[in-house]
Amino acid sequence: MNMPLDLAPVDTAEQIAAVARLYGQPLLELPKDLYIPPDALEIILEAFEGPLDLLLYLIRKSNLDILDIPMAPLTAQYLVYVEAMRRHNLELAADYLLMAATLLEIKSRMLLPRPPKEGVEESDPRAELVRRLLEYEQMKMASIRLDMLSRSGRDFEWVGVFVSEKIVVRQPDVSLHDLQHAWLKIMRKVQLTQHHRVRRDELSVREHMSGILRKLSGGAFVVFDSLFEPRLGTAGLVVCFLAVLELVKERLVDLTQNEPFSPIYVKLAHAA
Amino acid sequence: MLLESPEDYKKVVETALLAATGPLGTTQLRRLFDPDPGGDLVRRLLDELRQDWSGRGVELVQLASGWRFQTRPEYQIYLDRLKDERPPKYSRAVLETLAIIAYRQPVTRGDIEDIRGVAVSPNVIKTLESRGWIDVVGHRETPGRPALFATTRQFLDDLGLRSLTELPALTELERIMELVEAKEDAQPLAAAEHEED
Amino acid sequence: MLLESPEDYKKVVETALLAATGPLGTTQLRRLFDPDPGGDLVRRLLDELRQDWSGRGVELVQLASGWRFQTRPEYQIYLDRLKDERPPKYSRAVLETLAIIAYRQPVTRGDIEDIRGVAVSPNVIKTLESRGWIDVVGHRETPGRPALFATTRQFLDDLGLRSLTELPALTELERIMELVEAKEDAQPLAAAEHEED
Repeated sequence: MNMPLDLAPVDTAEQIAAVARLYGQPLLELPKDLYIPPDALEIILEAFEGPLDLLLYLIRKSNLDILDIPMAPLTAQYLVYVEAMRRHNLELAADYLLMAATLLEIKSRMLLPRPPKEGVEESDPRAELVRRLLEYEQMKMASIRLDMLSRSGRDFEWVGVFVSEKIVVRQPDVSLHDLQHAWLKIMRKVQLTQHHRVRRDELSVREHMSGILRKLSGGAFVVFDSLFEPRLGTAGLVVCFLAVLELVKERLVDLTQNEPFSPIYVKLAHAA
Repeated sequence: MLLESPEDYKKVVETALLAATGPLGTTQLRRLFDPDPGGDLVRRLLDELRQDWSGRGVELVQLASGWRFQTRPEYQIYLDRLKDERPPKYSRAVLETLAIIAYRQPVTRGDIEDIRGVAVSPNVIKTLESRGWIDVVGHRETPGRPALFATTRQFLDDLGLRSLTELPALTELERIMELVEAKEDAQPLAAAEHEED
Repeated sequence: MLLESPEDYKKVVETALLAATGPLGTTQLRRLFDPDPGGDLVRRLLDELRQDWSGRGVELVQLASGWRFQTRPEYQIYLDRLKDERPPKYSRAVLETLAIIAYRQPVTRGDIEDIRGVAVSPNVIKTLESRGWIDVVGHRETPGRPALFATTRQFLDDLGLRSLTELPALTELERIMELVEAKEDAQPLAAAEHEED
């Protein structure tokens, strides 16, 4: 694969070494007439981000004044690279060829001064190239600085503690008003068919019915007296008693008494 | 940055746990340091960290897979406010079922269906049970022994009531209702029959 | 949980910031509380929190889109030891494209190619898009209606910048270029491009 290249000297080897490494080693001095291994060329090509980058490299390494570029040597050097790439059938971006054409055009315009036109100031044919080179170099520098900024994932991490959301599920709020409203709706419907009268005292009885059922939920016999808590007061005790009667009437609880005056036991109806 | 004191090590462990995307085990935490400071030190630091964070909105907890910082449940109500969603709402079926159980308890599902005139979806009951607002207090001795539902202590607490007697009185409600009714009659009854939970 | 002292409020703000998946602005932080305690209190709490956390492995920083806790860079060498893979190193093509979008936005792919003098691979754009650093903000009304790219909030956040004006100043090349371009019609310069150093 290694074929000789009649490559003109590409300045000094260190400059190539600055961008090219071959088999892990810096590409060292290349005497004239020596070939550049194609692998190295490929590496050189990869090292540049495009024709502007290559041109900038050629200018900077030769300490050329970017505002007064000697077009002839620069163009020559550039063409050497491009020719070498082309000869090796490296996939050469059209951008490199376009730049070659541009350089040649600028060079020729400088060699062949055109007759100045009336009233029109002849601008330096290099101006546009210089502008592009400078703008590119500026962005290249900016990209290096951007890369130096602290960056999340590389230089620091975002803090994010686990949210224990699953422990507390957001529940709908229900207000008394909601409940009233729901009840109103029901009652309105119910009134069409039957006539329910639910009174405050009746409700209290039903609350006690639930409470007693809850106390009996174990299924065991409970002493009747223990269902009545003195703290309820007279009215409370009466309501509680009514609740027991209601439960008996609805056959939800069984009352048993083995003999007169012995303790009365209450248990859930048909509890095991 | 050089680590000189156990305090420095603790800061590294804390930082790693705060930035981690999942729980970190002690083996992983030991990998933070070179040389390995040993499991004892790491466990001691974790204990200290747990103490350091007590009384704050975030706590260090140990799970099967390791340690992680997590928010305390009490702070959830505040964190929820950052979400844009409106709080969830119970469907009409749920509210009406709840109202019937509250005012007519103890009632069976059949009772509720009789009153509402439509079948009660098991989901409606489940919603109220899992909220802790109703529970089964017994069974009616009729064929099938249907469960009797009643409201719970928590229902009263959550609604700020001391007893069921503090529920809005129905007599006056019914009077208001009759007034309201006249206006609202335009609303199709069919909507009410629809079981949405 | 009731909030009684400013200390309690601070714990809530701290918890929200620790748990947040992105930066939180003061407006959002005020929403944590009901009633709204006002922006002054929230800003004071943020200042206090920043102080409370100084000297630890995590710091509270103000970014383009709000406040966020992040680990201090000095701790990264430790945190990296827990990672299975290195964070991506971006190629020069990606970084240069990013710089051009950041400093010259909004730009089309053609604009980027003009500046870099080489075709921009779709992969380069995709890399930046999938990182969430750039997105399409519109289309230029020229043939083909090319997409206009700009950097995102997340780009600023990820780089710890509060605004594009905090991007590193461009080199003095700018001035040289102006001399060169003296006769040409100079393009208006964005605010970020004024020489700052």
